Amino acid sequence: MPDPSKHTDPAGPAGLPGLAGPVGMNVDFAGVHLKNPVLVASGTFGYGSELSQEVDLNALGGVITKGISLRPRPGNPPPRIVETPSGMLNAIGLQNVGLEAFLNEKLPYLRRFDTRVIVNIFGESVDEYRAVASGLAGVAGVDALEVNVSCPNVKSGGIEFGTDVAQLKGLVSVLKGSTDKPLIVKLSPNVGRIADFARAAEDAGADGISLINTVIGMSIDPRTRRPRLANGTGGLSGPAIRPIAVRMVWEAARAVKIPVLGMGGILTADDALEFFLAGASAVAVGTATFVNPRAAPDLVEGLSRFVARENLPHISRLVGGVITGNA
Amino acid sequence: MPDPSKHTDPAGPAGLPGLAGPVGMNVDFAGVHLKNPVLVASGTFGYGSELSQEVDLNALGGVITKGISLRPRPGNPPPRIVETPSGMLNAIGLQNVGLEAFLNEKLPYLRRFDTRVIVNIFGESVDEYRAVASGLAGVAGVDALEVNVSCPNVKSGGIEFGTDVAQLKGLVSVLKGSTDKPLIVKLSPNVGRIADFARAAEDAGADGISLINTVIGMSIDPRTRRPRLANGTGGLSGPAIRPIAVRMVWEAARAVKIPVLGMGGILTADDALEFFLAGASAVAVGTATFVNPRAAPDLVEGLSRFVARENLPHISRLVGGVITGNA
Amino acid sequence: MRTHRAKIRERRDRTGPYRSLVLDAPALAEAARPGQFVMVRVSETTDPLLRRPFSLFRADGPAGTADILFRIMGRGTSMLDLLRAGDAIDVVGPLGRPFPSLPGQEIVLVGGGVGIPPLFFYAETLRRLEPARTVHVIMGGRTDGDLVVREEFERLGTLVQASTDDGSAGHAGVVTDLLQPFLGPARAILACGPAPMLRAVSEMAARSNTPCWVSVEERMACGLGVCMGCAVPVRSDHGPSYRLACTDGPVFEAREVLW
Amino acid sequence: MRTHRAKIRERRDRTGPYRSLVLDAPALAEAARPGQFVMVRVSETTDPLLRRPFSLFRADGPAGTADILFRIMGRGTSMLDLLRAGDAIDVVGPLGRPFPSLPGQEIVLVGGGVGIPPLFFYAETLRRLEPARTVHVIMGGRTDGDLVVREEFERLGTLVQASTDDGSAGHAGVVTDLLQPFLGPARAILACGPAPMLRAVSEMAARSNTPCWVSVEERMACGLGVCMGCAVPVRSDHGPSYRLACTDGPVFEAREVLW
Ligand SMILES: Cc1cc2nc3c(=O)[nH]c(=O)nc-3n(C[C@H](O)[C@H](O)[C@H](O)COP(=O)(O)OP(=O)(O)OC[C@H]3O[C@@H](n4cnc5c(N)ncnc54)[C@H](O)[C@@H]3O)c2cc1C
Ligand SMILES: Cc1cc2nc3c(=O)[nH]c(=O)nc-3n(C[C@H](O)[C@H](O)[C@H](O)COP(=O)(O)OP(=O)(O)OC[C@H]3O[C@@H](n4cnc5c(N)ncnc54)[C@H](O)[C@@H]3O)c2cc1C
Ligand SMILES: Cc1cc2nc3c(=O)[nH]c(=O)nc-3n(C[C@H](O)[C@H](O)[C@H](O)COP(=O)(O)O)c2cc1C
Ligand SMILES: Cc1cc2nc3c(=O)[nH]c(=O)nc-3n(C[C@H](O)[C@H](O)[C@H](O)COP(=O)(O)O)c2cc1C
Ligand code: FES
Ligand code: FES
Repeated sequence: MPDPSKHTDPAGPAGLPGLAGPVGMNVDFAGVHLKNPVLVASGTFGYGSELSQEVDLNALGGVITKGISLRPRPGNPPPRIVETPSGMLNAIGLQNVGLEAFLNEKLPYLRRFDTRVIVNIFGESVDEYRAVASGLAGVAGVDALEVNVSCPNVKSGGIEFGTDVAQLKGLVSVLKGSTDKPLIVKLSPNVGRIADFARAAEDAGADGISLINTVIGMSIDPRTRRPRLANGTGGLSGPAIRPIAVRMVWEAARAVKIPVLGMGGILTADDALEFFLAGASAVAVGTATFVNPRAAPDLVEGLSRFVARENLPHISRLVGGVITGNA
Repeated sequence: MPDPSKHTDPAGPAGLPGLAGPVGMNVDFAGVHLKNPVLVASGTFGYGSELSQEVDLNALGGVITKGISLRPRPGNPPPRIVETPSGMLNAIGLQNVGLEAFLNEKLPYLRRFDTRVIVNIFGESVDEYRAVASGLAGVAGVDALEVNVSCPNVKSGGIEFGTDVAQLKGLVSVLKGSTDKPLIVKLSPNVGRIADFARAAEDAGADGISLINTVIGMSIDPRTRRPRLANGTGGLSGPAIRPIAVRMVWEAARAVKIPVLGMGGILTADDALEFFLAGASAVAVGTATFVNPRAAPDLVEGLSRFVARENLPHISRLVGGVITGNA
Repeated sequence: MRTHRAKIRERRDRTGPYRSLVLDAPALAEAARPGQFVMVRVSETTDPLLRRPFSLFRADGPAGTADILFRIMGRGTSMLDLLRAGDAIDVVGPLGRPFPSLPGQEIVLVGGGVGIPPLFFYAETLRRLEPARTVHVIMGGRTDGDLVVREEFERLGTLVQASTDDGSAGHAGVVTDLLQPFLGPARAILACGPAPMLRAVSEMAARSNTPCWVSVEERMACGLGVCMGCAVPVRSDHGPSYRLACTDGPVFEAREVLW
Repeated sequence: MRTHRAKIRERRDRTGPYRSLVLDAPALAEAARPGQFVMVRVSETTDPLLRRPFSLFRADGPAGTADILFRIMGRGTSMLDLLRAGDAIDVVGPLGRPFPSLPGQEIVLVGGGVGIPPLFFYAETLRRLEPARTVHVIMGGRTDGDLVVREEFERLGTLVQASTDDGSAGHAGVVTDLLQPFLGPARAILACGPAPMLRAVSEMAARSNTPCWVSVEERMACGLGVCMGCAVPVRSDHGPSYRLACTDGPVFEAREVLW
């Protein structure tokens, strides 16, 4: 059973200036005070400015940026996306502006809002990860780092950091020493036992974990006989993977004491509630934003309504509350 | 690249009495001559007699039975199924009539048809698996065994045979010594690197592999706060998982020389073609039968039409034919 | 072959959230027996993926029509509600075991909400075959809109009593409040409705030695006996076990079912 | 706010598999510029999941209407084809950068199939602002049904030439066969259609120093610049790189694009 005390601090953050959210929705996640437990997932909300006409960032618990690497990356050739039943595959190839341009051109915009900024980072070697983390250390306006470990370790033969417990531990330990920011480790679902990876992240010093990243998939066009993505394989996201995500959040949350950020196919408040009950202290909206640009703020409203309707003193009361067995 | 010679024998089986299928569709799979490469997946077609009004079994390459254990099993309490986006979760709990009743009451019916019968087997210990395999050894009308390894090894702490390379190898070696039938090992998708498990099965003597079994998932009802399945978690099947299945078939087929039976979310001929191109020599139809009871025979027709339209000498020409890179 | 592409001949708004459809499906209409059901595909896409089970509400062999009556519950039934006369739907059936034919006995039909349609089919069929047989109907629901096809039952000449939770029509309470006078070995109960209702009816029947059959609802993936998804806990010679709602049922002898 | 719930005011069958919809969407109609597009949700379920991009085909600010014209291609467009006047759809837009306004020059619009609608919007807008400007239209398709809105272009007073692959209407061949007489620095080409056509047009424009803009089609998940799915390979100061069709485009200077 998850330790409820780790998930939130109902009394605390409501008192912080500028962080008052709707009653009972504020959450302390891995040392980051969120006005509500709804974030937007990395890679599905750009750098935060693109949807300014549709989404008031002040309404969100936080924004997780597109993954940032040390240098800019051009990404993969098109086609980069293909629709699948109730989901989509993407092979963006981690296109991003690079650390420097992020700090100079993207972060200042995000800092104008009363929301938390979590920077998603990645690299192709431990050194590159460390360089990005160091480059963000002490930077005002960056509230936490989310480490995307679904990236092949080029130096050690291309095995993903996130699919090897030892590599994951090593990476997280190094990063923990390179930053003053809370460290959220984003787990890959492409593993056998997710609990092992959750524990490895915790043991190595992670302040929180997030999951799930996309599930590796492939789609082939029988007419051209080619993969529908130029890259061959891609990452599956969207409602199709929600049952997998809920199960993994449930398994991971029971294995660790650090808080869990749940995501994977969330469209509506009902979907998000599955993640809270499974043990997530906060949730992120990903692919849903493509379908409904206002998916994240709509989710905040939907969850507030649920909390009110069920007369819950605080949304944290749901965390890990799934009733299994015949209780 | 898969070895095309392993996948089929275009000249051979067409000459066998009673096995002539539509031109260019017959396949030699792991030593089993199939009149066409379309089977029905274990657990989705009962024991073969239930759909006699809708499906002429003579039209199918083969029938894979519901998983059989040594003794009858009652299965899990309801609810056992729940719909998810483009998929479903099931937790049937491997309900089955047991080996003896299968031999006496179910097999005789199947033997009346000109189709191949593959018996799906499982157990909770190596001994139990062996007992089922031995009980089927030499039985006329049983053309091959498919080993469901997604079953916890009760004796060794409940880890699934199919998610631990060493356990998988051990199990397959033992079974190889207990039966004269071709052995098809059905891989679990709930692992990190599927290629490792494919190779382990091959090394231990498997004649073929089949994949994917269902992906573990969970669904929670926010109103009751209980899992929607009485069992808590269940297996995800249907179109939602197809991109995962195609990717895993592609990875597994490149790793082994033995043939691959592909399944996971196949509804139509276009879906099945993805599996052939990814490296499968034959395919199985699962959840689709629930949506369209005639899904399997319709698939045979759809594939025949494709082979004819594309002027292919034989469907095996597609196997592993996905073009990756810029060729 | 139990798969049919059926044209909708007529669509009707019933009370409250209830709708009925008359389907052009001669083979289905010919074969259908009261208590059997059909699996209806509500969408041609993969979401929702699975078919939905509905009891047959009527069947007219000579006319070649089979009817269903449904309540708008969730996504699937909302999509069905969009269909209009002239549209075609994909139906599998008839499936499952029908209610028993019970020669001679007075029949007591006990139904709640979406459990009412198969009882109407039973009553109508019996009226045609044996116009003189006494048929009692006890129907219940949350509110008066749930007393669907009450008038049709009355027009058939059955003796109808009704209850509603909110007292908006009939007795304020539940159907079992009305059942007592109809118990006894000379009558036979056929019941269909929510599980708590069926359990209560079964218990009253058992105590009073009234023969009783219930039609149960369980989540179904295939409706055909191949997925083993629709397990119903039952008493058997070797202790508790499961039977399949779709092929062993949906109609079971009440004393067989473990509630 | 670029999200709109738009009522369909009118639906029209066009030639062959083409259809058009007039949408009640005042804010969209007011903001729309030729070359921009909308993302349309074709289903309320999760299959198909993603919105589909369609160019704006017309917009009438005062009337509060915006139109799209589409070809039935696959599942999404087949679902759109089921909609009727009175139904409402969920639309995001206007999105992307419009075609440039090109004061003074003779305009040459080159379009193929589903590339024609945004060119019509351009021509209509220009006619309103500058009735005297010379506008040439070269349209192509596989067969005569693909020469959609040809008559509307003629009614606008533009000078239309057409080609079809099968020779069923106009010149038997491709649009570039007709383009030669219209090249040169004094004119400007705006092109929209399949990639091979755009590449050929771009090359002819480059060789002849004709200013040229192309509107490209790329698979889009969001249309909003947040998924980075719609990469278009372009020349840049630091060598080849990618720009986003949805926010940097869909209209690009032809010489920028790497085919
Ligand atoms: C043998 C049988 C006969 C039935 N006959 C009728 C009938 O004649 N008329 C009628 O209106 N309904 C009938 N039902 C119930 C009907 O199948 C469900 O109401 C329907 O499937 C709901 O679909 P949905 O997509 O609208 O709801 P969903 O969105 O899937 O679910 C909405 C609600 O319906 C419940 N539900 C969903 N599926 C089932 C199911 N298979 N069984 C029971 N509850 C379910 C869920 O628990 C949920 O509360 C019958 C069910 C069975 C098993
Ligand atoms: C900026 C832009 C503007 C467009 N404007 C129009 C327009 O005005 N009228 C019109 O009819 N079509 C237009 N299209 C193309 C239109 O988006 C596709 O035809 C549509 O998405 C197909 O959806 P579907 O579900 O019917 O097809 P699917 O079943 O998804 O696919 C069927 C076929 O369409 C192709 N296709 C699917 N999506 C796209 C896409 N995003 N871009 C290109 N090809 C695609 C596929 O390769 C496939 O061959 C435009 C596309 C873009 C990117
Ligand atoms: C187009 C796209 C781009 C993504 N880019 C990143 C990324 O840069 N870093 C990362 O950690 N996750 C990335 N993700 C994964 C999402 O953050 C999220 O974990 C995943 O999509 C599951 O959630 P969803 O189903 O709600 O989309 C991306 C997902 C999509 C669809
Ligand atoms: C209801 C149900 C029961 C199943 N039972 C078994 C089983 O007994 N043994 C087994 O190996 N696989 C079983 N499976 C897995 C299927 O054979 C198949 O591997 C899986 O469903 C993926 O294919 P699909 O998406 O086409 O259904 C079952 C699947 C379903 C849906
Ligand atoms: S619903 Fe599949 S066996 Fe009953
Ligand atoms: S479609 Fe998402 S960035 Fe262009």
